[in-house]
Amino acid sequence: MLEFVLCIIIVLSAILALIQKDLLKAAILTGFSGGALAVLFQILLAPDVALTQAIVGAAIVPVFIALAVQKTQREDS
Amino acid sequence: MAQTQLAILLTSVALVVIGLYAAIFVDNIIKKIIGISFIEEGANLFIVAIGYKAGGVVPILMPGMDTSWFASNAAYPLPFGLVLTSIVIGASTLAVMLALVMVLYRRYGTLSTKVMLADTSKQEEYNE
Amino acid sequence: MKLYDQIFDVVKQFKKLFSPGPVTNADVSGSITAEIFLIVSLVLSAILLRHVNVLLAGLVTFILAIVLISNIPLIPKFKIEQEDSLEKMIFYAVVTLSIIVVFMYWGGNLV
Amino acid sequence: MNELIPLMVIVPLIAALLISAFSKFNKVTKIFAFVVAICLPLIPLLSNYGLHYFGGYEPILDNVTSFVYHPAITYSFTFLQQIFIAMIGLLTFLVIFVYLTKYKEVSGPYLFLLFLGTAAVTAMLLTDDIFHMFVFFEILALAQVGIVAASSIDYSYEMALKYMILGSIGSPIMLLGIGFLLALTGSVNVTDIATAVHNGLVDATSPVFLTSLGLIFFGWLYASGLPPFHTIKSGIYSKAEPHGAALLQSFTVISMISIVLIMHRIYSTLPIFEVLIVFFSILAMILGVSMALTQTDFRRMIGFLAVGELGFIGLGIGLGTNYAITAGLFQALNEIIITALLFIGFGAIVNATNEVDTRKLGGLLAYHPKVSLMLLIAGLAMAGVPPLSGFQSKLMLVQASLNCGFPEISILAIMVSIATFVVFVKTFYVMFLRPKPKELEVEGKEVPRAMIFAMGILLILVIGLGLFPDVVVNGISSFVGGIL
Repeated sequence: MLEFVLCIIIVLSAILALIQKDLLKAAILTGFSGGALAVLFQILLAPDVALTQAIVGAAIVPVFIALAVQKTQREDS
Repeated sequence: MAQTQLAILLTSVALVVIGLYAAIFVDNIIKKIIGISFIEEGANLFIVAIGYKAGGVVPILMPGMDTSWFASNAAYPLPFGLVLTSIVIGASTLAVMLALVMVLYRRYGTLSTKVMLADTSKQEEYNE
Repeated sequence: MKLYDQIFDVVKQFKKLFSPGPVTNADVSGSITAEIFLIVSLVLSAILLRHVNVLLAGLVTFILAIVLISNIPLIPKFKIEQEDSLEKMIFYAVVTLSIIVVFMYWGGNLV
Repeated sequence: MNELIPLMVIVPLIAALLISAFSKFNKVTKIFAFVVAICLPLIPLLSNYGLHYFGGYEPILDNVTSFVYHPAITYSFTFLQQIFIAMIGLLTFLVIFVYLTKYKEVSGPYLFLLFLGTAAVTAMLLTDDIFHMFVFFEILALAQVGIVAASSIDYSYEMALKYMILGSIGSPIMLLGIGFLLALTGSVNVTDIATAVHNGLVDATSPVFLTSLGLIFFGWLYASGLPPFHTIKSGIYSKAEPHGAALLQSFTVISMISIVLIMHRIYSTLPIFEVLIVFFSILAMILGVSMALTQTDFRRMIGFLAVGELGFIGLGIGLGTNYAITAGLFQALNEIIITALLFIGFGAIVNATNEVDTRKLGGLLAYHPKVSLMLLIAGLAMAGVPPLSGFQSKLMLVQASLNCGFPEISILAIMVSIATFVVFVKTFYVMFLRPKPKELEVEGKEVPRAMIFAMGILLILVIGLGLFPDVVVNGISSFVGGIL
């Protein structure tokens, strides 16, 4: 049951990230998507991939995007 | 449990399609890069789903496990190893793209792809 | 006489292709060569369809030749489609990807 | 000495890492880079042919099905790999030599990128493992972007970002294709996959197998810069430094042939595979050459010509006979040499005049007679004038397509050669022969000796391969006989 919820979270947060006007929110939603993907990997019997994805997808990538947004501009004009 | 695999395959297809949509229709360059990174995630999810075995166990041989039972019940570990590499490559590619965007923002002052990455022969007016 | 006028109009249209900047005779002759080369080679490669069906090849070659010749100058149109703006590049890449995948999935066995 | 096989990848990788770590010691870096660059072409020439299993995991014979399985990442080293790796090593040496003599203060990161790219293409050629190839393909893409972005030409960052965005569409699609193959066969070793396909363990007519071909094919289009990626490929050549562009085009050619050979081993039973390759190759030839005819920036012009010439390689491989594939691979070797020579030569002109627009150039024959003569010979070689090396490979291609029963393709190939000739005659006239425009200032700058030296060595190779093609062709032909 959990995997269906996670699938929906992944797709929904991906779509929401693309329709946000605020780029910082988009970065956070990317982290949501990556984190849910990490949990899904754990359910799919791949704990090593899940650990890497949790670090990269839920922490590093959103931080990179947030840094880029901070150095450029926040709102999507 | 075939439903699980079907749902996951559909999710990975959805991620790829969202990424391709973003590549064409989203104008903001940072959002475009976020969208393109979803293609990579979709491909990763698909490859992990190959190795998944319904009702199986994690492919780590613990002491005290029966080897033949483990061989017939463990998930297939080769795709997991591949995805590890792929995730790291995707993150580094994203980092390089964002770094280039930060440099280009200083020159153009906007994140619009139509301005920033237009035909080079038409960009003379933006060049200081 | 309409086609004749049209062919002579081509040279004038090439002037826009090289703006801003001067137009030299070498550039114009190069563009005319490209024009002729494009038409001839596209028609020639349409003849390759004869390995599928001879009648189809004849029909396609004939129609392609008429369409291409009545639409000269082609090079300015081709050049606009192949400029290096990201939008056009991504658009053509994604269109090619979808055509390849759809064609392979449903029609890969037909050849 | 089979132990040298992994060293071909390891030496440039280690050199790249060491140089980027110790780049503040300028003189030591220079000497170290020079020594490693000399070693690069020598290692493949000294090594013996054979296989290398990483970790020492030998192939396992399955007693039930009597198939051999390869658990390790395998490097296979034959004549083809030897000749191409030696060539890329020589080219890297020449490019690094030109770079080291051009600047007093060398940049460590730039040398890092050059060595990284060399290591990546070497691994792509050697490997027998499709995922290993994908990883180095991504590393190669990053190195290419770095080489473009490091140049001081206007709009190089924009072009690098465009290339990267297109790449991050192309590469995951290729990864998906590899995933499809993995799902069908359970292996990423090309030999295992090919065995499974040819012995009927995989249904070769199933839509999934065909879709995997489509997806990997799209990744190949991106890697080799065939349409729809010909604009970006020619763009990055024109925005890189000339010596960088010489290396970039060789990376493109080698990644193209290494991926297509792997695809050929897996999918050669499908008739659609050859149709796809021939279709896109013809498109590349037509679009590349017709765009090259209308360019006014001569770096962009060579970029489009290089893409057009890639069509010949694809044509040879798409025709599928032994003779045709040999011709295609020989054409690939010739193109690496000739295009590198052209990029370095035109780079010398840019160096001397600071002008890339052909409309503002003229009368350079009096100022740079050596460079113009070498460029003329290179241009004629690319157009296929006897007795130069381009003529031999193009003649083989024309004969091969006639033997296969496609006279149209022969006519098309000859027409493309003639159009290439027109491009060169036009450019040579405009740049070297016509009177010098009054506005052009040629400040009596000498062309660097290192560039003349590099061009001279490449020119000797062009003429040598034109006079004695059998040196290479026989070896390639026996290699092709092995994979068919």
